[in-house]
Parts: sequence; structure tokens; C-alpha cells
Amino acid sequence: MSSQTPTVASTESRHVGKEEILAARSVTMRFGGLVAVDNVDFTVHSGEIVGLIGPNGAGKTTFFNCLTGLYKPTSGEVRFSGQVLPPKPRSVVVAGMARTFQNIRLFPNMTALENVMVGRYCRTSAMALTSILRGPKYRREEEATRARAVELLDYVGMKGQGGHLARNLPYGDQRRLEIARALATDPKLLLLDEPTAGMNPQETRQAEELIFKIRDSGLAIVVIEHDMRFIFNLCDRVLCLVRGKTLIEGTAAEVQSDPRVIEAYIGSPDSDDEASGSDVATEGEAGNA
Amino acid sequence: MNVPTIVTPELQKRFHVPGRIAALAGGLLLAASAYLPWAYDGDALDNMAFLGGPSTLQFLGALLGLLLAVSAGMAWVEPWADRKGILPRLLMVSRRAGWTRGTKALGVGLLGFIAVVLIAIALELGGLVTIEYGGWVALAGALLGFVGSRLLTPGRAPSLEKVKTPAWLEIVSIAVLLLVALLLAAYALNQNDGGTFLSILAFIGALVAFILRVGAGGWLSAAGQRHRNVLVFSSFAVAFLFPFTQNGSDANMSIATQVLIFAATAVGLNIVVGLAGLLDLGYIAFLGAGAFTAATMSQSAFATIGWKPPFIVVMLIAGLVSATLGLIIGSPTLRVSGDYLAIVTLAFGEIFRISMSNLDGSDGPDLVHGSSGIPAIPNLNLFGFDFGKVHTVLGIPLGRFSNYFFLMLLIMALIVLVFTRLNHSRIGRGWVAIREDEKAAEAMGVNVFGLKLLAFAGGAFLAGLAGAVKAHVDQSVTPDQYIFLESAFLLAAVVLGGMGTVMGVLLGAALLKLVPEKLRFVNEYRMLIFGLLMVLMMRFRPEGMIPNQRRVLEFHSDDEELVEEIEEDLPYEFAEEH
Amino acid sequence: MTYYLDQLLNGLSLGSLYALIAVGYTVVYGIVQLINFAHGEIFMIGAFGALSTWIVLSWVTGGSTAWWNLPLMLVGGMIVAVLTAVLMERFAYRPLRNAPRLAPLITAIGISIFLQEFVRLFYGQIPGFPDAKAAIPFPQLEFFTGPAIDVGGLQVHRGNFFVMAALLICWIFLWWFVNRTATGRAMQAVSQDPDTSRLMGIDVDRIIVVAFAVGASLAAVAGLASGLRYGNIDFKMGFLAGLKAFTAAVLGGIGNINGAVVGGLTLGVVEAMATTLIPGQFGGPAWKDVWAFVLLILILVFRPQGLLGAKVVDRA
Amino acid sequence: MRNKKLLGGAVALLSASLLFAGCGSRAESSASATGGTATKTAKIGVIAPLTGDLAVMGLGIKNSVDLAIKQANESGAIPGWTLELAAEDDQATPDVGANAATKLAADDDVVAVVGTLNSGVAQPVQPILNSATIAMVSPANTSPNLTQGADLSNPTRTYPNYFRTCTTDAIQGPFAAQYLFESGIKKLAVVNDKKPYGQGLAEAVAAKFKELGGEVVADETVNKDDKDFSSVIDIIKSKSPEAVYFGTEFQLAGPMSKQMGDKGLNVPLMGGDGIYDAKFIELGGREKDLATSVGAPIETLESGKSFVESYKAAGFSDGYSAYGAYAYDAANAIIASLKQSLASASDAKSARQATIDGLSSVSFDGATGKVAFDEFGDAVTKTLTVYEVTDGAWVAKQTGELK
Repeated sequence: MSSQTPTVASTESRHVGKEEILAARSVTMRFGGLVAVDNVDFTVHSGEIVGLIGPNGAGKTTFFNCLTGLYKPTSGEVRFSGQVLPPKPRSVVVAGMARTFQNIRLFPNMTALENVMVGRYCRTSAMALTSILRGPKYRREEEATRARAVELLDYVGMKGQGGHLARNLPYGDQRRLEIARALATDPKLLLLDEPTAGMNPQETRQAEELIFKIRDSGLAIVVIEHDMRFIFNLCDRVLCLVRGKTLIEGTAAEVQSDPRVIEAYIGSPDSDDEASGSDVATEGEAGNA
Repeated sequence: MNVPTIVTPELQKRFHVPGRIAALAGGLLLAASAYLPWAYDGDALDNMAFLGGPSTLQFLGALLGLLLAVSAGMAWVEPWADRKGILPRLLMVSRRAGWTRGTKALGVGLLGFIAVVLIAIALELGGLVTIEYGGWVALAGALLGFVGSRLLTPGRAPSLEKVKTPAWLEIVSIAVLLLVALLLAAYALNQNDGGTFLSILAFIGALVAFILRVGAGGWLSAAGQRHRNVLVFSSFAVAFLFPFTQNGSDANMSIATQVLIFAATAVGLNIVVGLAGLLDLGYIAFLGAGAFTAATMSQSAFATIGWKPPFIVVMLIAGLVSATLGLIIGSPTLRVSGDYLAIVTLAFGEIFRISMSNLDGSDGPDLVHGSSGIPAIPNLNLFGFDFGKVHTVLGIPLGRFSNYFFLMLLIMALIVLVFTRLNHSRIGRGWVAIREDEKAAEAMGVNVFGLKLLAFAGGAFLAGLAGAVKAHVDQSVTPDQYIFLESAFLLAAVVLGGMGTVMGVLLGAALLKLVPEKLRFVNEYRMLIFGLLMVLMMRFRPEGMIPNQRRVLEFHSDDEELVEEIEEDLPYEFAEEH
Repeated sequence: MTYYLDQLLNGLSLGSLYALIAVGYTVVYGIVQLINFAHGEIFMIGAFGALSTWIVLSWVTGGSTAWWNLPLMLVGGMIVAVLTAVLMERFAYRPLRNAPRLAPLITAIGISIFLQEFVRLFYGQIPGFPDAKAAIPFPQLEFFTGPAIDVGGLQVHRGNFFVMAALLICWIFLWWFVNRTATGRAMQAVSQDPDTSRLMGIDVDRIIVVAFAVGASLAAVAGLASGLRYGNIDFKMGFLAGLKAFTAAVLGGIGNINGAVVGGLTLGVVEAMATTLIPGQFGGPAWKDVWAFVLLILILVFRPQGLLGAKVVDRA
Repeated sequence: MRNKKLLGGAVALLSASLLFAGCGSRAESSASATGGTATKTAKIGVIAPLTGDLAVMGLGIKNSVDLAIKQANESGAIPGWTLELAAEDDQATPDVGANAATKLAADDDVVAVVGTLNSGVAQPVQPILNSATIAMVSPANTSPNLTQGADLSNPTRTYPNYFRTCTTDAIQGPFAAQYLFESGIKKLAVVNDKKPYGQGLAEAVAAKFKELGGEVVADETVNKDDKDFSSVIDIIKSKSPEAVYFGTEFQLAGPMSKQMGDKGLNVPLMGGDGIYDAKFIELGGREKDLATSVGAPIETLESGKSFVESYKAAGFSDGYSAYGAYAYDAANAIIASLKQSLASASDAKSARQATIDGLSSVSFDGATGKVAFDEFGDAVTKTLTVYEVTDGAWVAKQTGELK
């Protein structure tokens, strides 16, 4: 298969001794006649940042959704820490995989702190009766939840902003809050869907720092991004998808220098998809700027 | 709201001082008019035909007038605050109050109050000629006050909640306020005359508007937050005292008991609609299921189930039966949401009603005698306490409905406890998250389906409890009591009062049940008004009378000034009001 | 056999009535994703409009029930129904277009109650009009009512012919309107993507008004048909009919005009057959509405796009 | 210094106004308003739907009671006492009815109540009035259970304060069955609207008809909100009955009769007193349709005629409707009992028990015939009349008693 390029071997060798967290094997996703993801293999090890790139319509988000249980792959399997997870978003979160959304999906009318506290939902256990009776155990758990949420807000650089409603936060903070919320689920793997979309260079730099900080704390991270500079600064490894297929997988430097990637982004003259071609062109420029 | 601005800011700037004088004079004029006769004849309202002896309503009017004068005049008194002494220190506090805003609110409220009184006099005695000169003086005063207050510039926003006050003062204020509320409510309820009742409502409305706009509301709610237990306890204490104000009459207690049953059901509905954001148009079925369960297990000769356990057990079973129905009705939520869910619940409600009328022996098993239902349900007897008897406490006889009122009060306390504690817990956050964005909630590991079912089952359980008591209060249960319109009424109580709050729903339920009882002359038009009210509320104040602040933001997100104002008020973690 | 054909015919004629009303739900839903819960009341208003027209005519004609009253009554009913629907859209729904989903639904319930009560309380106040607090007899026009016609052993009520013919004509007209006129095509565009349509210069507000008006016209036809067929109208007639018609719209696939027609006919036949075919205690007329609602729930749960498929909207 | 004066002045003004409110010249005035009247007051309550769908019938009841009270006051029927009307709206809803009953029970002047219209509303009202020992006489409740308890084969009176002037389903139904059977009909279809009145009546008809040896070929129900009965009619038609008995009110029966005709089911439709109304014919009732109504035709009774005349003379804006005459009789029965109970009473409240006791022995000729109550509180009169639609109007066909 196309992923069996020599580059893979070299990256694998770099991760000897590291635990394999996520392993997708020949994942295929069909919608009717359309093959959105075609036979993709993908591996993530603990403590690494992997980038997922590709022109619009390449199937990045669909692949993401397959990984996070929003879609059940038509064929192939996704193993997380060696286990095949049931295709339910909830079980995926409980297993230790958390995500953010391309178009921010916070709980707009909850405060920032509450948003993060919702993230703790799957790591806490108080049920209806305990919540009504409020014994010492409940109080301890609630206190711990709040403390953790405050801590996470500090961690992503939103100290003291917990009282604001999510909908009224500046754009950059909303992105950060989404990450804090995802971190609240105690993930082993964090999947970020275009974390810097729409950000200015300064905000992008801050996001970059945040992501490094998270990686240094031992989490594995998968990032979808169009901003090439961002991706190549950040990622240990990069997977490039084109029309649902793996074009290349390798270190940032390898992918960056691969002519096929540039071709995929800027489009070859015989490109059959006008719309995506032109979109990609502008984005490619932005990325290279 | 697109009300054209007649009073422009420029106009206000120019006529600020005359406006203040006019408001002051109007208030004093009104206060003075209370000593003049307002009505030609004593039959209207509470007899306003006397010179020199104000009736209660006139006295209340005078009180509002004085309040207007004081509030309008405060701007001139305040400069003295720079001196020393105890009085100037009080004035320092007054600087934090929004007197001008209060004056404006009171100007409107006062005009409304006088208008209601005069219209009631004219209607009850037949024509405007029956209004005596005092009435016209009062109207002139109110108009003067209104125009004057409109001409004032809005002035500063109140910040009374930042005033540091000793704890005893706060506690005493809460208690006094609730006692005043009790007395006002008791007084209003004892009026059988629709005009008087409406006038008192107008008075309360004007007073509350004033208190809120002045900023005392902020202070009170801050005080209430600090002494939440005192607030909750004294609210229930005051409600507990209510039957003792009735001199042994059961007439109002009958209504009050029904208000409580209705409100308890509405609070249950509020879990489903207000917190979890699932619209349920068949909610009355749960109340019905509870009532039918209790009826079939009661001591009534018409009861169809031979097993007659003690009432506590019956109540639990009724709750569980309702909760089971809730689970069934909630199960489509796995696949259905939004408007479709509303329609599914509506259909379930209709299925419940039709099925009950069919369980009569000819179209189904004879479980509830079909449309005739189960009558002659005896009174409860709990631990030797006979609910049907009159019990005399401290020399005040407490009738049958008072007994049930106390029982419902206990159940209400339980329901409020359940509602608020769930709301401020992991579960409550999960519900709100589902309401806000179901997909995101699921992706964050919230057990969406489980929580939705819990909302349905929990709300239904509470309604089932209320239903079990209702069967005994009404002493008969028929399917006709549980029609779609009742579900719409419940929803209206939630919507009018304020989604997601307990206080709002209590207020909404009380108004919806009380107004038709007290305003007999609108009876024929009550459904018309009710329908119109629902439309207008959605248009102009969709967050309800006592809104959950979250909702205010949801509905008025484009009003930036308001958003900022509210955000400032928000506590660190959105501790919701009650 | 004739018996079952009779029942089938009952079902089809009842279903035609449902279908005429269901189109109103579906057209509006297709364009603004709004369940106009008050649409049943438009059907009722249409019937009252037709009756009022006849009453006014009878002041001149002395109460003639000749066939030529029909078109005039139809126009009268339509005018009143369309006017009500347009006012409703303008003053109640339009301001809520960007409000949370709950708001329009609650508004609709409010409007529904308001319209019923308005007719009940004030219709009889108009001089010369009958009191609407109870059912009012509907004029029985010659040719369209009267004894049943014998068609090969089947007793077919003349009202059945009228309502089924009305449905057929309206259906053809709608097809032409939606596919062959500029306004119709604009409607299609708005239903696909309102924002883009606005950018393309389509007056979306106007199209929405048109959708309400089209639905109201058909509801008025249904109101007139109902009056002729059953001989009386009352202020409550809209609630159950509206609910059933909504069921029909969902059954066929809400947002899909052909779906509304198919759904209406299916529901009518199911109801008529449930009366007959379900044996035992849980069959018969007493349970037919239960079965209709069970069908509605099953459809919503297992095939929310309906029989013919509907506009798929992300409802999360 | 001045500021303190000003504030002091304000405080003084406030307290002065409080003082004024406390002691005005109002005390003596209220005394003079109630004093001075020579007679004592007793009230007869009415609980009926005065607003809403059923207001027509409720207002007829209220006006008829009002008429009886005015007549009694004019003739000085109870020396030393003035009767007053206390009408409460029950909106045809049990909850509201219970509130109305509680309100009346709390009024010490109320001695008896006429009401309710609906059996469903009577159920919660009965116990409330009973515990206040207030007599309740219903002009319209037809459910036998209200007087005879749950087990009709072993009747026990549940509430000793409850009486009624109308007949129950247990009389009217069998009478209709008897009439149909005797007029040669052997195959009957029975339909009801699933409301307590209609269902009770239809069941009573079916039972008696079978007992007489006739055949009930169909027993169907319709939904009270429906307009289309064609499915049911086809079912009935396939059983070819000779008559259809429809337990319901005129709102459904009229259209049903019309649709039967349209479908070619040309057999008479019969109903109870709920369809004995001119509106039935307006809404589609056909010639030869039948209805039963309690008592002899009102025109044949001297007392009935005088009721109709005085009702018209009183100038009420609404007609006396279906239950006006029964309500008039109910009020007169109460007044008859009050003549005894109030004579020796010091106040209205103390006469309540005696009023209940007196009602059991009341007997006079009322607007609907003889008015008296049996040991359960049911009307003793078993006289009923069958009416037939003839030339677009109800015409009395046969008056008789249930055998």
C-alpha cells in the first residue's frame, strides 16, 4: 500500500520503546457511492504530535470522525491502546480520546468554567440520588471537579475568565476553552480539528506553545491543520491525505519537501475538481506565507 | 421592541429639573388625593366614597405617591451626604441606589395602578361619571408623576449589592419582606371583587418594579445568596403560615392547594423543558398516571385494584408508574429530537387520554371505568391524622384543604430540593450541555441518552407524586381532566414564569390558576387572553417574568449593553437564582 | 367486498381532506423549517370564511343553495384564510425567525388557542351571523351534497367526489406553480438554501409569505369541503384535523408536497381500516386515533424522513 | 439644620397618613350598611358552567333558579327571610367546580346548592358540600353511581346531601329500549360517544333491549371530536339494523343522522334528552328520528306552561335550555324544604341539616311533572315522553312509564 514508503520505517524507528496509542488499520468509509476515506493506515505513539493535512475534501474530518466514534468505518478497524472501541463517541472519550471541533462547538450559554466542568462528566460518577442527598463523597467530588476545571483554565491561559459565558469570549479564547474542555476528560490522545483556523499570527503562536506544553505533559496529539507553517513547526510526523487516500506519511521535513504534496495543494492542470482545487490553492498560499 | 422614542435624550437633558419637580409634585398630589373621595358610591372596590378617610386601596395609592415623591427628591438630598453624622452616612448608601431609574419605573407603575382603579370604579358603578373629583385629582397626580419621571435622564445604574451590610440586617430584611409578601397575598386573596384584586396586583407590580429598578432587588438577591438557607427556610415558613391567615375559611385554601399541585407538576416539567431543553407537550399524562394509580389503589368503592397499601406506598407506586411512562415516552429521544420530539410527546399525551377513556370494560379491560373515572375517593388518613376533618390549631380552625395544603407544601419542598440540587450538580450540567449542543455534549463524554431518559423519568416521577395527592384532593379522577390544553397550561406556566427557575414557575403557576378564579369577569375571555399572552411573551419577553439569566442572554444576544450588564452580575460559577 | 371498498373510499375521502391541510404544513416547513402548529386553525377559519360568504350572499339571494354559490364561497374562504395566515406570519412568526426553536412552537400553540377563542367569542357578535359557541349548520349546496350516488353498488357521497376532485386539482395546480412559475422556482431555491437565495436577489420574506398563503388557500378548500361533506362546522374543528394532517405530512415526508398527498391518503385509509380490520377489544373506532398516533410515533422514530423522503435538516 | 426639619416633616406626614388610615370615619358607616334590614338572608347556590362551550345550558340553569328565587321572595314564601342567588362558574371542569363548592361551603348564608351540569364535576363537588352539610340538587346529572354507589346491584347511598330532579340512565335507557322493541324493531345498533352520559345511556339501552329479546347487532363508539362518521356508519350498515340508538348530545347526533342519510342507511336514529333540542334538527337530524325526554311534554302540564311563560316574562338574555325546567324544579324543591327548616332557624347555617332532611319528603307538581325523591335521592318520577322529528320539529309521540 502507499503507506509502506520507506519514510514510515524511519519514523517508526524514532519511536522505538514508545507505546503505540492509536492504530488505525485499513480504515475505509463510504457514503453511498462516495469513498470518503479509502484504506488508510495510521499510527500514533504516546508523546508525539502527528499532523493530518490534505486539501479540502480530502477526507480529513471524516477520518477524524471515524477515529472518534462519530462514524463507524465501513471496513477496517481502529484500535486504541490495543482495544477496538465501540463506535460511540462516549466510549471513545471514556477510553481516553478527546477532540475539538473545526467549527467551535462550545456550550454557548454556559460559563467557561462550566464548560470545562462538563468535560469532567465522564470522569465523575455522582448520579441523581447522590446529587440530591449531597453526602461528603459528593461534595469532595464536586470540589475536585471545580478545582480541576479552574486549574485547566489556568493551564490554557484563561486565568480568571471562568465566569464569562462561552459565547461572549473572544475567538482565540473560545478555541483555548475547547482545548481545556477536551483536556478535562483526562485524555491520553487529543485530536485537534483546525485549532488555529481564523487566528491571527500572535494567537497562532500562543496556540502552538499551548500544544507543545500539552505534548510535554505526556499526551499524544493529532492535529488537522491547513496552516503549513504551523504544522511543520509543530509536528513530529505528518500524514497527507488526498481524496481519501494516504499520499505520504513521514517527518515534517520529508512531507514538506515532497513534490506530490505541493501538487496536491496547488493542483495539477488536469485537476477534475475545480472548487476544491481553487480553495486549496489559496489555502496553500496562506500556509506558505 | 420598536417603540418610537418620543422622549429623546436631548429633551430629557433640557427638562431634567422641571421633570423632577413634576414627579415630586405628582407624587404628593396623589398622596393627598387619597383623603378625597374617589368614587360616587361605596359599592365600588373597597369603598372610596369618603372624605378624609382613605380606604386600603387609596392608602396603598398614597404610599406609592409618597414613594414617588421621595424617590424623585432624593437627587436634591444627596449632596448633603458629604457632611458628617449618621444621616449623611445613610445617604452615602443611597448614592448607590438607582433612584432615578426607580422613579421612572414607579411613574409607569403608578399610572397603571390608578388607571386600573379608576377603570374598575367606572366599570363597577357604570360610567366615568361615577368617579368623584378625588379620583380625577389622583389621575392628574399620576399623570404628572408619569410625565415628570419620563423627562428624567436615566442616571446611574444601581450598585446596592456592593454595600456591605451586617448579616442581621440582611436576615431581618428577608424575613420582613416575605412577611409583607404573605400579608399582601393573603389580603389580595381575600378580595372577592375582581377590581380590587386587580388593583392590588397592579400595586404589587408597581412596588416590585420600583424595588428592582432602585437596585434593592440586587441587594436582596445578594443577601439571599449569602443567606440561602434563611431565605429558603423562611419562604417555606411563610407559606406554612398562610392557612392561619384565612380565619378557618377553606375557599382560598382550595385554590392554594390546586396552585401547589399545578406548580409541583410544572416544576417537574421544568426539568425536562427548562434544563434538558426537551419540549414535552403531553406532560399532563404523568400527573394523570399518578392520579389514576392512586385512585385505583384507594379505598374508593369504585377502585378496581383490590390491593390497598398505605398512602406512602401508593405515592411511591404512583411516582414509579409515571416514571415508567416517562421512560417509555423518553425512549424515542434516542432517535428523535427538536420539534419532532414535541410532536411525539403530544401524541403520547393523546394516547394516554384516549386509552384511559377506553379502559372501561367494553373497549378494553375495566381498569378506570373509562370516561366516568373513579369517584368517591376518600380523604387521606396518615398516621391517624384525618385530612377530611377540621383541626383547630392555636384557636384557628384549619379545614380539609389546609390539611392537603400542608401535605402539598412538604411535597413541594421535596420537589424544589430535587430540582435545585440536580440543577447544581454534575447531572444538571449535563442537561444544560445537552440543551446547548447535543453533539458536542456527546463528544465530551456526556451520557446524552441516559440523561434525557433521567430528565423524563425524574420529571414524571415528581408529577406522579403530585398526581397521587391530587386524586385525594379532587376525590375523583376522570380522563377529561388530562387533556392537551392542560399540558399547554403547564407549559405556559413554565414559559410565562421563566424557564429553568423555580421561583418563576411558582409565580407562573400561581397567576395562571389565580387570575381566572379571582377575575370572574374575564372568565369568558380567559383562554383568549391566555393564547394572546403566550404569543406576546414569546415576542417581547421570551425569557419569562423571572428569567434564568442564561436564558436572557440566549434570547437577547444582540443587545450588547444588556449582555454586559448581566455578565457583571454573574457570580464566578453561574450560581443560578431560585 | 363492497363493504371493504366502501371503507377504502371513506379512507380516501378523509385522507384527501388530511392531504389538503397537510400541504400547508409541508410547504411552510420546507421553506422555514417551522412547524406551523396553528395551521389547523387556518382550516377552521377557511370554513368560517366560506360560511360567512354564503351568509352575506344569502342576504341578497334569500338563502339560495344553488351550485354557483360554491366558487364564491371558495374565494371568500380563501381570502379570509390567507389574510389570517399572512398576518400570523408577519406579526407572530417573522420576529422569531432567529429565536431558539422552542419559541415559534410555543407561539404557535398560543395562536392556535387565540384563534379558536376569537371565533368562538366574536363570530356570533357580527350582526346577522350565527352564534359560534356550538356547531353551526353549513349550507348544503345542490349538486355537491345530497343523497349518495350509486357507483356499481358503492354508495358514494357527493361530498367525497368534491373533496377528492379538489385534492386532484390542487395537486396539479401546485405542481404547475412550484415547477413552472418564477415564484415557485424561487420557493424551491429558498428551501434549498435561504442565505444564498437572498444573495441571488430573491426576496425571502416574500417567498415565505407566499408559502403561508399557498398553505392557507388549500386549507380553505379543505374547510369548505369539510363543511359540505359533514354539514356543520365549529370552532374546535381545526385542532384534531390539524394534528392528523401534521401526522400525514410527517408520514409522507415533511417538506415534500407529494409526500403530503400520499401521507394524507395513507393516513385516511389506515384510520378507516383500523376501525374495521383490527380485531378484538383494541380495535374499533374507540382506538383508531390511538393507532394513528402510534403510526406517527413509529414513523418519527424509525423513518423520520417519511415515506417519500424529506428535506434532511440537522436537528441536533 | 433645615434638612432634618424637612425629613422630619416627611416622616410626620407618613405617620399621619398611617394614623388616618387606621381611624377614619369609616367604622360607623359599615355598621349602618348592614344594619336596619328586617329580614335575614339565606342563599341558594348554583354551580354550573357559566362560561365556555356548555355555557348555554349552565346559564339556563342559573336563570331558572334565579326565577324560582324571585318568585319565592315576591310571594313571601318564607316569612322573615330573603333568598339570594349565589352563582358560581365551574367551567365544566372538576377542579374549578371543587373551588366553587368550597367557596359556597365557606359562605355561612348558603343553605343549598343547585348543580352541577356534568356528572364529572358532581363527583368532587358532592363530598365537599356533604362535609359542610349543604344540600345539593342536580338538575342534570344522569350517572346512577352518584346516588346509588359503585355497585348498582347492591345500591347504597354515598352522600346523604345529594338529590336530583332529572332521571338517570337507568330509567331513560330502558324506557327507550322498551319503546323501540314495542314499535316492532328487533335489530338495534348502539353507538356512544365515550362520554359518561352517552356511554351510560347506550349501555342501559343495549342491556334492556337484549333482555326484552331483541338483538343488538352492533355496539360501536365514535370520538367526540370527530366529524367524519362514515367508517362507523359503514360498519353499522353492514349489520343492517332497523334502528340506531346513539348515546350522545345533539352536537354529534345531528351530523350522525345526516351522514346516515347520505350513506343510504335510512333507519331512525334515537337518542336521550341530550338530543332533544331544536339544534339537533338544524345540524342534520332527519324526519322520524326519535328522542326521549323526562316528564310529560311541558305544554301539557299547567306548571310547565307557567314556567315557560314566567321565564319569558323575566326577560333573561339566554333561553332556559335543556335543563332549565329541572333546575327550576330543583330550586323549588329546596325552597319547599326551606319553608320548614328556616322557620325555626336563627341563622342560615344552622338550617342546613334540616334542609337536607326536609328534601327527602318534598312532593309537589313541578315544571317537569311530579317532584319527589326516593331513598337514594333520585327523582321518583318515571314518566318519560318519546318525541319524533315531524315536519322539522320535535313532536311528542308517546308518554309513558318504564315498566
